[in-house]
This record gives sequence, structure tokens and C-alpha cells, in this order.
Amino acid sequence: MLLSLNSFLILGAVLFSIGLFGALSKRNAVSVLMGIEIMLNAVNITLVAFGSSVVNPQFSGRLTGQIFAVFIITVAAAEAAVALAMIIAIYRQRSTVDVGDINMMKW
Amino acid sequence: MQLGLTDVWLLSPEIALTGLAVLVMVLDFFMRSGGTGPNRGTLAVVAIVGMLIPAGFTTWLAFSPNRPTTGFYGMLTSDNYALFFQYLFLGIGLGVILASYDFIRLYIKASGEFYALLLFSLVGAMFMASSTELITIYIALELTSFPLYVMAGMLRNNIPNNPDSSKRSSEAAIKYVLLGAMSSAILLYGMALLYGVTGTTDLKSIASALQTFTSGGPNALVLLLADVFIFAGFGFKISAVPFHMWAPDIYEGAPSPGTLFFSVASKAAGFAALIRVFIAGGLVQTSSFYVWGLIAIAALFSMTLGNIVAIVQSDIKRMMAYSSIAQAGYILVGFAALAFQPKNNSATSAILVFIAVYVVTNIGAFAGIIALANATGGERVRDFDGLFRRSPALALGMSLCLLSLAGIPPLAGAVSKVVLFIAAWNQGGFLPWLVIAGLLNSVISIAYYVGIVYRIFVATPPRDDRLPISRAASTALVLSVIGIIALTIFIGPLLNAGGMGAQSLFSYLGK
Amino acid sequence: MFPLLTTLVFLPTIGALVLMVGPKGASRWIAAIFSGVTFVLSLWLYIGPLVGGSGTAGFGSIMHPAWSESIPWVHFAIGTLQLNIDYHLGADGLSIFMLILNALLSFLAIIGSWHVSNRTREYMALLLILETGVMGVFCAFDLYLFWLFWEVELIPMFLLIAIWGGQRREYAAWKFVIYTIFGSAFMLAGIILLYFSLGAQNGAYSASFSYLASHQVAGTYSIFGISIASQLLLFLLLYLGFAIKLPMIPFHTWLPDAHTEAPTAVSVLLAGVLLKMGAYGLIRICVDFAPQGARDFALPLAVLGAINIIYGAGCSLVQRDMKKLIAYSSVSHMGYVILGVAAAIGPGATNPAFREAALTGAAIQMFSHGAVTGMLFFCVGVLYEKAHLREINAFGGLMARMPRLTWIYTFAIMASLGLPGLSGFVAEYLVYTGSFANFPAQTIIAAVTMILTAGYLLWMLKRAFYGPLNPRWAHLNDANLLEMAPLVMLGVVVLFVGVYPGFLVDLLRPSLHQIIQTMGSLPVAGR
Amino acid sequence: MSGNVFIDNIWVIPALPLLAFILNIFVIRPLDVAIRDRSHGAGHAEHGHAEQHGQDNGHLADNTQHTVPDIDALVEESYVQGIDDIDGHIATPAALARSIRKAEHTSGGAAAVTLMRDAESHPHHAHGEPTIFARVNGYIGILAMLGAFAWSLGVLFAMLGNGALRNGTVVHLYDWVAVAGINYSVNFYVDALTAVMLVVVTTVSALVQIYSQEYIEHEEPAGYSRFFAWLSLFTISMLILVLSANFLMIYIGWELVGLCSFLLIGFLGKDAPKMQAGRPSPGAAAMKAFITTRVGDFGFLIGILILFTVTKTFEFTAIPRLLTGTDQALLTAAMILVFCGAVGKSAQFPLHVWLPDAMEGPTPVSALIHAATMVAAGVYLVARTFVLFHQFAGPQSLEVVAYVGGFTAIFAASIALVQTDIKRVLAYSTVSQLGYMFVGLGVADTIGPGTFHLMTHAFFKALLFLGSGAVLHALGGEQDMRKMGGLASRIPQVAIPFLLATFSISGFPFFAGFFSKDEIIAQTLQHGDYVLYAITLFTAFLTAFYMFRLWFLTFGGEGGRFGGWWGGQYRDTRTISQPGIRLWLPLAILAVPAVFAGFLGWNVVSGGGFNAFISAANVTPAGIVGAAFDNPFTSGATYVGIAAAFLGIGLAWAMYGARIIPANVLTRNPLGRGIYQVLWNKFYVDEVYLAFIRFGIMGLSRIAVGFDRLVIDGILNGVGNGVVAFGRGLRRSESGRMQNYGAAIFGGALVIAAAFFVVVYFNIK
Repeated sequence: MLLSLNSFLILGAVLFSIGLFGALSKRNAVSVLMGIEIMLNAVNITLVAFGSSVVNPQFSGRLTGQIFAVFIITVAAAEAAVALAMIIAIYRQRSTVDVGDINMMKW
Repeated sequence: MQLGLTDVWLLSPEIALTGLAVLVMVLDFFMRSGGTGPNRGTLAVVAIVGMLIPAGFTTWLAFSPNRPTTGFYGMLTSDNYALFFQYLFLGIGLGVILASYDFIRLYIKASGEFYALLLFSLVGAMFMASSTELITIYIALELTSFPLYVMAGMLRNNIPNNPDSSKRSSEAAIKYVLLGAMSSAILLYGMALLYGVTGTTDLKSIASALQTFTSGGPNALVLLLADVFIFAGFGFKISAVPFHMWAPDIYEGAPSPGTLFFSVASKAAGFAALIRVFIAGGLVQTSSFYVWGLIAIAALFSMTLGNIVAIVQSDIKRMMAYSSIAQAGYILVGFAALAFQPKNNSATSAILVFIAVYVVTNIGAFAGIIALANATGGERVRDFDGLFRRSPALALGMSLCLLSLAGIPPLAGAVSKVVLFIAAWNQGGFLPWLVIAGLLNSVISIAYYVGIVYRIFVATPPRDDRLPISRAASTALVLSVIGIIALTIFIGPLLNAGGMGAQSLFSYLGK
Repeated sequence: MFPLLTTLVFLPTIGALVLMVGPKGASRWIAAIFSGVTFVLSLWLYIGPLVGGSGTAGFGSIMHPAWSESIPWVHFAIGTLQLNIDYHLGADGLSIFMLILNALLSFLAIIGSWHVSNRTREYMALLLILETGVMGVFCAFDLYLFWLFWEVELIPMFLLIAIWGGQRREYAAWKFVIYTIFGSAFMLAGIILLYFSLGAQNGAYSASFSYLASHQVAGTYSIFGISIASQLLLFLLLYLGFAIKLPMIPFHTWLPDAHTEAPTAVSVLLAGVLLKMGAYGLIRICVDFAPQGARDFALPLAVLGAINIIYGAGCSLVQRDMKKLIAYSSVSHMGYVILGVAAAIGPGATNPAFREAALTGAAIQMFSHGAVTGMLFFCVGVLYEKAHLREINAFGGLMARMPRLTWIYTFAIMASLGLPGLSGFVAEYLVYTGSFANFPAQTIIAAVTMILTAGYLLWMLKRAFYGPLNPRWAHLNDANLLEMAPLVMLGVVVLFVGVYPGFLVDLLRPSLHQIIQTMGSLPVAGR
Repeated sequence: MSGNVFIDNIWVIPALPLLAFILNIFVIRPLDVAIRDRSHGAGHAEHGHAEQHGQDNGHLADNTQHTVPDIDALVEESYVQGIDDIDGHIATPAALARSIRKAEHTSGGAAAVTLMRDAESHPHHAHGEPTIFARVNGYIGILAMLGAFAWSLGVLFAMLGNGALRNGTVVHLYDWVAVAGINYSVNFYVDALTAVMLVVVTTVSALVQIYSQEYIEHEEPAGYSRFFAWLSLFTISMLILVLSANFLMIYIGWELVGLCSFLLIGFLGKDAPKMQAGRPSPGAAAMKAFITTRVGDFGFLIGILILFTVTKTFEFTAIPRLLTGTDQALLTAAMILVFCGAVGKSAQFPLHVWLPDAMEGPTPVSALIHAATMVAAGVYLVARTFVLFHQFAGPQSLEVVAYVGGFTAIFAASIALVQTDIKRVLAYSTVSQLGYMFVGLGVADTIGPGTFHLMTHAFFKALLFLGSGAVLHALGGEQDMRKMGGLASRIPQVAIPFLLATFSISGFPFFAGFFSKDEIIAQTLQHGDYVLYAITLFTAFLTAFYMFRLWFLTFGGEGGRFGGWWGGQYRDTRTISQPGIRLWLPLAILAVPAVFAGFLGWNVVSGGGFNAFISAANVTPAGIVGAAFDNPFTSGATYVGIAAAFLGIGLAWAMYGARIIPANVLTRNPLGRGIYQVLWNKFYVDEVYLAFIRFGIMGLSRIAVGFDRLVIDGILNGVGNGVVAFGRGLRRSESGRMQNYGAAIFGGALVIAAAFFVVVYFNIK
């Protein structure tokens, strides 16, 4: 075994943070969506890492984590579709996808 | 263990509702596009009447006391707790469809999509209440949410007298979907961590794994992190502070029927799943102190912020958003009591009753808002000026709902709030202080609920005319008012139903 | 048995519903008929026990109310929680007393509002709903039910002030609501605390009055390490709501504003019955359910009562607005209730007769203040209707134009300043004689106020009605028969009670005696 | 129960006027008002007078309304004026001018002032006759009074016949309130003292009612039946007071007579304040009377409360039995407090200020209430509780009574020396004579001397007042003696009884006043209190002087017969109207007791005379026997007293009758002028009180209101505004940027997580 569980977990956490940073700092809505996708994939890495080294002997050998990750990938795809549709809709209305400018409603 | 008909039977309400959703969607293909008339009505009637089937299945389940409660390898638990919420969601479906009918007809012009989305979302909400496995819960959550994202953006043309309403709708949609995805990410991260420390996603197994869990050490910290992240994920759904910030914008921007639906279905489902995960998953039992503290802080801040900021709002839906934040705070007081002393059925039943009353009342209040929007297009607080003179019945019903939300006796809202606070107080510890904070918040909340009532009855109307009130919305309002009165008088049976739900929630744990 | 109490409580609401669907022109008559029937029925509360053969002893006490109706409402036991709330109505002497007063004043308020022409239907409907709420408060015999009824009056009152009020009606209405809700929030906290403390102590959870009155909380609570006697804390929590309603200094500032801005009949009801809810709660809830706490707080209560009396009178003295003057006089007069109750529960080995005299005085003051202040407000209302002004100094010599009003006003003022032969004197005299033994200094302060009371009331009378007629008011007409009717009715009652108070005392005695006995059984603090 | 029909049914006495009152108010008066309304056409006004002015004023109002648009300013002005009116008296011309200026403001211009002056100059213009129903009311009142008088005589004769009855009978009517063993009973008590009071009250009442028929007919015909209603009400109250068997009842009667006093002083309330004469308005005077007596009532009440708390009873007969062993200092305090009530009601210093102002009421009222009966209630109270004063309380209590009385006597007499208003002189004289009565009670061992003077004074002072009323009536309402003079020859039917009464009050030998006053002076000497002796003696001199000053200024004067004694120069031009028989007959009747009642003190009627009779009542301290008064002429001191009286009469004659000594002899030097100023301004007592009220009480009240508005409401509004402001601030956090919301979600979660880490790491719990 070359890499310990912790390495993957740290990778996951770092990736999550990167995705979070992207999602919160990028102005372009598509970029924000990409950041979110990175976050979800960070979760996937974490899940798979956990799934491959289950600490609890009672549940060892089950692929729950991996299956969870597959579901997340699927749902994320759907989510991206919905989100992109929204982005297109907003672009049609305002000719911009800058999330910083989408602040008509506040206070 | 094999899947059998029993499993299908347990799933029958959800299946039936899914079928109904598909039916409505398919029927919509055959409707003439664009025109008004009977066709639009047909869809609503089909949706409402069709809901009798899942309701029948739910009733069948409810009156089969010796049925097995879990199916699908423990992923589904159709216990009394779930059935309570199923009834609630079906009721929400009825109320929202009625309340929204004319609004959809007038402003959205896409009834088929709307009703189908609504029904799909309801299916998701039902699953959130009855799922007992993290993956299923996640799927259910997203099934609930996606239709909501779409519904938020459905207003493609401006409402008369309400410029930019279409733009706002799109803005709400994109904000909702992006923030929803972010919250999903944090929820998933929490679930992943929980899975990591327990090795399973099945709530029962998680609970039993946590029983042997040794506190202290890195695992305990990971578990706490999981608690916080999962709470954050659901906190987004229930709009608890500090995860609430989406709510005002999306409530304001989304078309009113959608707002109504977010404020009841999404919130109730969020609570259903939150309580299920934390109680059935054994999270609070393992680290009660932290979870309790977490919830108490969220409760305190939600109540206070919601009420204080609601006072200064000028848009009625935005105000209702803060109101719903505050209401979530009250429910969290009960949840804090529950977390403070797990296996506390009294607090659970009080929460269930409070949610039920909140749902009924909120439907009424929004039915009033929607009816006003139908008639005038106005959705600002000042549009309620002198409503009583323009439409006495609408004004009375709306006021009754608002006063019930404010907790003015003897309306159901007050009774349920008292029951909730009593149950919380009963837990001792610091809960009485939280209750007192809640009571003081009730005082603050008077300012805006009664403020609307003040406008309705006292202020001078902008025009001295009689408003045409759409029949469907007023039916929803009347049903809601009847519900409020009935719940006041028959709060006892409702409490018992909640109690049964609560008991089943704990019997799931096995002891 | 015919559910008389339920009928009394809900008949006005039914009236309000009939009103909303009935013909618009008939709303005054519908309201008058419903409140009139309610009033007539309420008299049966008094006559019934007499006719029933049990005599004046049959009015019963909190433990054995003369009238009682109970339907189980919430009976919910799960886990550690036992929640028992009953729809339990009851009426003993004290309740009957207040119920009849409420029915009477509500009826007269409707008669006295005959001239209201702006949104009459809503006005009458709100008055009727208000009546329901107050009725419920006075005959609820379950503490939770009591709390639920307690706030029913809130919104009708709010709207009545806010819609039909004077210049600053919005401010006054909001102040009233926020104050009241604030107090009732703490009251609810007290109720819940009492409920659980008693339940945990005795194993039985009930909020019915008879249970609460026969079991008393013992021990202490600890709040942030500070230990406080359970009953004292309970008393204070419960009392906060009542103190605001009473109103007791320093929670009184809503009253002058509300009184001043409210329309006449609403001022009448505000003074006549809403303030009495506080007094009733103090006697019925605080003293009955936390007697030891009450005793511990008796001295501060007496001091506050005395301050109320003199402070209210002082403020009245410099008011320029007639209604505000009367409002502050209400503050002053309600101080007698506080002082009387304080004397009845006070420490010291006092003769129980003094306690009972003081408490009887306090109870009669509840009635007397209601009737007398009602008269005063009606008088001001008549004047305001004609002159559209309430500045005392802007009038002058009205006696020449309005002799009838002058004399009935004089009558009311005399009753208010405690002239013998009228009801105010009975109350004040009983309070004085009862409280002197327990609280001599406070009683002396109260007695000094007698001078101030005469001062501000007569000065007002003199400025407005005596002297040469101010030519501005030469066009005013005297009060007509409709305006005089409620005044005369109240006047007769005030006179009757003043001459023969035994009528009321008989009604109250069994209820109050029960309290005195409880107080007598408590250990006496050394002084 | 005594077995005597008059005593056992004593309730008849108050019931008769009560019946008259009820008939008047509820049956006949409505008819009166109804036919008056019809005869005056439309309108609700009770008074024709008001009707006329109403129309005039309505016209004025049209012209002036727009000139006073600023209500605030108006209110501010009249507010200040209202304060001024507390004592109702404006002494200086500057103040007068100021108040007229204010009146201009308040009434909306000079036209209104003209109106007021107009009303002032014709206060007695005839405005119709009383209606038939009003007259019926008068007759009913008089009949009831005569009935009560007859019943009282029955009581008196029963006691004269049967000595045992004098000791007292309790007549229980009903229980007012009964709580846990304490009864607040409505009881009457009839003993010798009561009997005397009953006769005095009913006699004077009946006569005054007869007199009032004619008087009110001219003064205020529209209020005719109302006046009789109030008179009946007063009589009821006064009878309750004298019949009371306990402190509860006496307090009730006490307050009720105060009410009637208020109503009757303010009877002419709608008249303009007579500012030119420096007189208060009737309304202000009525208010002042009520409030000032209430100050005394406060002490009275506290005294009652102390006694009640100690004995748990109110009954006069039971209290002494239950007092044994009580702290004497406490009782002394209690009795002094009870005496405070008497000070207020009987207008003793320092609460005397209301009585002179009370003269603004109609003169019959002054005679009945403010001379003969009500003001004597204080004396009656001390007499009624004499046992408590004398036997139970310390000697200080009666010393206080005596010295307050003595000081008041000389104090009031000195003011009376310089007053020019005929009724005010008589008012101060009343105050002074009441002081005598308290001296009598304070120094003697029985209530005899004090009550004897009470009785004689009731007769002659009632006569004097009714006489002055007849003068007013004759002169069209003029009260200033400087505008009278020589009236004796013009209205002799009034002058003769008036002169007799003047002799009586001055202590001229063999007149009633001589005997009763001399007895008191003798008692001070017997008591060994030389200060009081000196005071009373000197006051006797003053009394004789100012009473004859009044006589000479009014009825006699320069150019009169017998050296100015009878008739003389009339100093005004108004025509003199002759009083009718209903006015002078009561004077004549009253003259009989005013002259001869003094002999009752001697052993004339039955053994022991007045003192023995009244001392048989249950008010004589244990071990003391009431004997007949000594023959005054056996003591040398009596001649000193007679000399003082003669000196006073002589001096008055010299200064005002014969004008041998110029009237301004004393005021020529600065000291004299200063003293004159002080006396003229009544020692500035009113001004001091006014300052106390304005700056003390009103100041504190303003502070209280300010506290309400600034502190309590300030906190309240501050909290309210704070919450809203907080809300306004918080809503700014909702920036509208989606990414901020996301940051909040993650930030919030991270903060909580971090907190948990800290908690777990440091193991805080």
C-alpha cells in the first residue's frame, strides 16, 4: 500500500477547499458551477477512500462508498444540467452571467 | 432476505404519487397549448383527485398496525413518523395546487409542468421522511430540490403592476440552484465523513455502530464535523441561521405558489429528514451535548434574526421568508429539547404538531397573498392596505392565518407553540431559557404579523373597489382557516398522532 | 344542564358572526340584542344559586365553584410529558362578579356607541369579540385555557384603538399590544413552570384551578446559582402579565395613551373590564396558586400600590386632556386594588378580619372603578362628540349649556373621589381599614391621595363646567336620552352598591374567605 | 331599643328630607324642567338665563372664533389662569388687570369681556319666575323639614321627661358590610347631645328653607327646585352626621355634608368671577372648600384607622371599653388626628381658608351650612368623642384642641376687624366663634360649655347671616359695607333682629351669646390657663368691636338717630327693595332663641340646666358630673368680660357710629398701615398655600409626568426603536450576492466546527 487513507482524505479536503474557493470567488456562473463540481468530486474521493478501507469489520467488503459516489456523479450531472439551463435563461434576460451582478434582490 | 410484495406495499404511496406525476406530465402533452379554459383546470383536478390514490395507500398503511415497517433492505421505513409526514405532504399538495391554480393560469401559463414538478417534488419529500439510508436520503433530497429550482424560475413574463418579476424569478432560480448545490456538497461531505467513521450508510447500522463508538480521539472530532456538516446541509433546507440567507431572495423572486411550496414542503421535508438522521442515526445519542448546543445556537439565532429583520421588510414574501426562518427557529427549540434528552417522544410529537399547524397556517397565509396577487399583482406589504374594505373575507382569513402564525390565542398556532414550549421546558437544563427567548421572540414577531393585520384593517386602501377573489385560492384559504380552527379544537388527536409518529421514530432504534 | 358559561362566552362571538352576515343597517341592533341577552343571562349566574336554595353561601369558592363545565381537551401523555388541558369553565363568587360586570359594561358600551357611524359593523363585531375574550378570562378554570383567553381581547382591542382612535392612535394601539404581549409571555413562562413544578412534586399534572389551589409548590429554584423561593419566582412571573394589565407602576405608560386615543366605549371597556383582568388575575392566579410567594412579595407590592395611588394622582393633577386625566386617575385607583391585595396577603400576625376587609375592598374597587371610570369616560365621550376637543382649559362654564351632563359628571366625579354613599367609598374605606394594620405607612400615603384626588377631579370640573360660559361653546346641546342612558344605569348601580354594598360582599365572601383561610394557614413571618 | 316611639323610629328624621329629595329630583323636577323647556321654546338648557346668553354668545362666537385659532396658546393661558384660581383670589390691582387680560384671551377678545362685565353689572336681572313645580318642590322641602323638626322636638321632650333616655340608644338599621367578625354597621345613636343637635339643625334648616323661597326666587329662579333638592340633601347628610353611632357613619355624614357644601357654594357657579371685588368665582370657592376640608378629613381618617385597628370596631359606645391598656401616646396621636377633621370642617387655623371664600354661595346657604350647622360638625365631633379625648388620650390632645381654638379665635377676629365685605366679616366671625367652642371643649371637663356656645351661636349667627342676606337682597346683591349705611331706618324689620343678634354675639349681658361665651372664658380661668383666658377675653373685645363696626357701617352711621345707632346716611345710589315676610319672619323667629337661649344654661328647665342635660349623654368622662353652670354674676371675672364687650362696642360706636375718633386713626402711621395690610390680606395664608401648591405639589406632579414621558416611555421607545434599527442593520447583511450567502453557509459551519474543536480539545463542558 503506497498511500494511506489519510492521504486520500487530505486530498479530498484540499480539493473540497479548492472547489469552495472557486465557487465563492469566481464571478462567472459557469465557473462557480465548476467549483461546485470540484467540491462534489472531492466528496466522491473521500467516499471512495472510505469505501475501500472500511474500518468497521461488520461492513467490510461492501461497496457502499463507491456506489454512493456513482449516485453523486449521476445527480451532479443532472444538477449541472439544471444549473446550466438557468444560466442560459439568465443570460438571455440580462446578457451577463456574472453572479456578482445578479443582485437585484437584496435586503 | 428478498424483496417481496410487502416492500412494494410499503412503497405504494410514493409509487402512486410518482405515477400521478407522470400522468399529469403526459396529459399535459395532449393539452392545447396557450389557451385557457377547461384544459388547464383538468390538470389541476386530475392532480388533486389523483392524490386520493396515494392518500388511500397511506391510509391503508396507517390502519394496518401490524405491518412490517421497514422494506428494501432497511432503506425504506414506512413507520408512523413517515406516514404522518406523508399525510402532511399530500395535504400540502392539495393546498398548494388549490392556492396556485389561478396564479398559474394567469401568470405562469405552464400548468402541466408546474403540477408535475410539484408532484415529483412531493415524492421526494415523502422519501425524505421515509428513507433511512443516507444515499436514499440524498437522492430524495435532490429529487425534492430539482423541481424547486425549476419552479423558482418559472415566471417568464412579468406580473402586471410588478415590474421585473420575471427577472427576479430567474435570479431566484440561479441563486437557488447554485446555493442548493453548495449545500448538497457540504451535506455530502458530512455524510461521507459519517460513512467514514461508521462504515455504513444505513441509519440503523450507523446507530448501532455509534453505540460502541468511543468518544474522544480523532474519530470523535470527525464525527462532530460530520454532525456540523450534515446539520448545515439540512439547515439550508429548513433555512436555519446561518444557512438561511438564500431564503429571502428566493422567496421574493420565485412565483408565489413556488414560494408557498418552498416554505412548507421543503421545510417540512428538511425537518423530517434532519430529525430522522439525527435521531434514528444515533448522532445525538453519541454526542448529545454538542449537537444540542449546535441546535440551540441555531434556534436562538434563527428566531431572533428572523423576527427582527422581518419587521423592516417591505415585500410580503420577503417578510414571510424571515417569518419562516423564525418559525424554523421555534421548531429548532423543540429539536434542541429532543437533542438534549434523546428518546424524547414528547418533544418530537410537539415538533410534528407544530410543523403540521405551521404548514396549514402558512398555506392559508400564502393563499391570501396569492389571491391578492391574482387580483392586483401587488406583492408588497403596502398592497395590503385597507384590504378589509376591498375584500372582507380574504382579509379575515388572511388575518386569522397571520395571527395564528404570530401565536395569538386561541388559534392553533398559539396552542401548538405552547405545546412545543411546554415540551421543551419539560426537558429542564437550559431549555427553559431557550423557551423564554422564544417567548420574547413571539413578542417581537407581533410587530410584523400584527403589522400586516394593522394594514389590512386600519390603513386606507389605495382604491375603494371590491377585489375579485379567485375561487381556487379562496378555497385553499377557507380550508386552511377550517384547519386552523379544527386543529385548535382537536389538537389532542393531532398530538396523539404526533406521539405515535414519535414513538415509531424511537422504536426504530429498538429500545 | 344548560351550558350557561359556554353560552355566555360564545354568544357574543355568534353575535359577531351574525353581524357580519346580517344587514348592514341593523348592526347596532344586532349587537345590542346579543350583548343584552348575554347580560340578562349573566344575571342568572347570580340569581341561580339564590333561587336554587343554597343562598348566598352557594356562590362558592375556587374549590367549589357554583357553576362549572368541563370537557376534556388535550390529554396527552408520552414519555416524560403529561399534558393535560381541559376546556374547564367555572364561576364562583369572584368570577360571577366579574362576569356580570363585563356583560353589563359591554352592553352599555354598545349602547354608548350608538353614534359611531364609521364602519359600524366592524366596530360592533370587534366589541362583541372583545366581550367573548374577557368572559373567557373570567370563567376559565384551567390555567392554560385562562392564558388562551387572556390574549383573545388583544387584537380586537388593538383594532378598536387603531381604527376608531384619536390622533396618536397608531402609537397607542401598538404600545398596548406590545406591552400586553410582553407581560403575557412571562405569564406563560410562569404557567409552564408552575405546571411542571407541581406535577413533578405531586406526580399529577393538571392545570385545573382546583388542583393548583389545593397544591402548593415548595422549595427553591436556582437560576445561575442564585437561589430563589419557587413560589416567589412563580408569583413574579405570573404577576408581570397582570401588573402590566392592572397597570402597576412602572408598567403603566400604555394606559394613558390607550385611554386617551381609544374611542369612548372602548375606553370604558378598557377601564371597566380589561384592567380588571389584571386585578382578577392577581387575586385568582397569583395569590391563590402561589400564596407563600405572594406573602413574600407583599411588602414590595404594598409599596408599589401606594406609589401607584399617589403617582397616578400626581400625574392626573397636571394633565390638560380630560381623558388623560381620567386615565391617570385609573392608575391611581387601581393602586387601591394592589394595596388591598397586598394587605390581605401581607406578613404579620394580622387579624384575618382585616385581611378580608382589605381583600373585599380590593374586589369592590374592581367593580367600583369599572363603573365609575366608565361613567367618566362616557361623560367625556358625550362632550367630545359635541365639541371635538378634550382640552380642559378650552372649555368653561359648560354648566350653562349642559346641565344634565354637568350633574351626571359631578356625580361620577364624586363617586370617583370616594364620596360616601357611592361605590368608590366602600372600596376605599374597606381598603383603608383593612390595610392599616398591615401597612400603616402605605395606607397613610393612600389616604393623603384622597386630597389630591379631590383636587384634580374638582379642578377639572371647575375649569370645564363652572364659571362664565366660554362663547366658543354656546352652540353645544345637552346630552340626549340615548347618551344619558348608560350613564344613568351605571349611576344607579354605583349608588346602590354605595348604599348597600352587602349585595356584592355576599357574592364575594365565599371566594375571598377561601383565600384568607389559605393565607391564615401560612407561617407568619416575624416582624 | 328604648321603648320611645320617637327614638326607636329615629330614621324618620332623615327619611323625611330624603323623601323630599327623591320626590324633588325624580318626580317633580323633571316636570319643572319639561314645562320650562316648553315655555322657552327649543333647547335643552335648564336656565332661561343661559338661553339668552347662549344666543348672544353664539353670535359673538361667530365673530371671534377665527381670532383665536391657536388652541395651544389659549390652553396655555387659561392653564395659568386655572392655577391662579386655586385660591380664587387676586389681591393686587396688577393681578386683577392681568387676569382680565387673560380673560380676554380665554374668551376670545374684548367683546367677551364686555359680556362678562355685563353679566357682572346685572347679576340679578329677573329672568322669569319659578314654575309651579319648582314651587311645589319648595313646599315639600319645607313640609319635610317641619316634620323632622316636630319629630326632633318629640325626641327632645322625651329626654326631658325621661332622664334615662339621655344616656343614649343605639338604633341598628342594617349591616353595610360584614366581614369575618367585623361589622361595618349603619347604626344611629340618640342621646342628649344628639337631641340638642337635632333640634338645632332642624330648626335652622326649616327657617332657612322658608327664607330661601323668597331669596332664591330673586337670585336664581331657574335653579329653584335644584336649590331645594340640595338643601334637603344637606339636611339628610347633617342628620346622618349627628345621628351616627360610629365612626363609619359619622365619616359618611361628614363627607356628605362636604358634598352639599360644595354643591351649594357652587350653586351660582356659572356667574362670572367677581374679580373687581377681589372675590373668587363660586366654582373656585366650592372646590377650595371641598379640598381644604379633605385635608382635615385625611387626618380624621387616619385617626379612625388607628382606633379601628386597635379596637376592631367603629362604635362610639364600644370603643372606650376596648381601649383599656392601649398605649396612651398612640391614642393621643389618634385623637389629635381625629381633631384634624374637626379643624378642617370647622375652619380652624390652618385650614380656615375655605370658609370666607365659601361666602360665594347663596346667603341662606351661608347661614345654614357655613354658620349654624355644618361648620359646627367639628365641634360636635370632638364633643361626641370627648371621652376618648379626656379619659383615654393624654392631656396633650385637649390642649391641642384648646390652643388651636384659641389661636383661631383671635386670629380670625383680627382679620374680621378690617374686612369690608359684610359676609366675610361674618365668616371670620364664625371662624372665631368656632374657635371659642374648641376652647370650651379643650378646657372644660364636660362638653357643656362648648356645645352650649355651639347652640347659641347657631341661632344668632344664622340670624346674622340671614339678616345680611336680606340686606343683599335689599341692595341688589351689594356686599361692600362701604356702599351701605343707614339701613336701619329703611329696612327696620331686618334691622331689629339683626341688632339683637349683634348684641348676642358681642356678649352683651343677658343675651344668649353672653352666657355661653362667658362660660367658656370662665372655664379657661378655672382651668388655670391664663394665656387662653387672655386670648379669649381679648377676642371678646375684638368681637364686640368688629360686630358693631359692621352694624354701624351697615345699619347706622353718621347722621343716624341715637348718635348714629339707628339709620343715617346711605352711601350708595341703588334703590332699596323691601324684603317680604318670608325673608324677615325667620329672622324674627330666630331672634327669640338668639336672645333668650342663654338662660337654658341655668337651672331653668330641669335639674342642672343645659350642662346637666347634655352631660347625661354617654360623652362625659367617668367620675365627672355635669352640673348647672355657675351664675356668672357671682364671679368678678364676668365683669371683666362685660367690660371688654362694652369697650369694643363703645370703640366701634366712637369710630363708626358717632365718628368721634376718625376711622383711619390707626393706619396713619407706617406700622399701623403695615398691620392693616397684613390683616387686609388675611396674613397672606392663601398666598403661602398657593405657592406651596403651585411649586410644591404641582412641581412634583410635573416631575412625575416627566418621568413617565422621558424615562419610562423613553426606555420603551428606545427598546422599540433599537429593535427596528437593529433589524435595519441586520438586513444589510443580505447583500443580494449569492456567493456571500454561500460563504455564510460554509463560514457558519466552519465557525461552529471550530468552536467544537476548541471545546473538545480543551475539554470544556
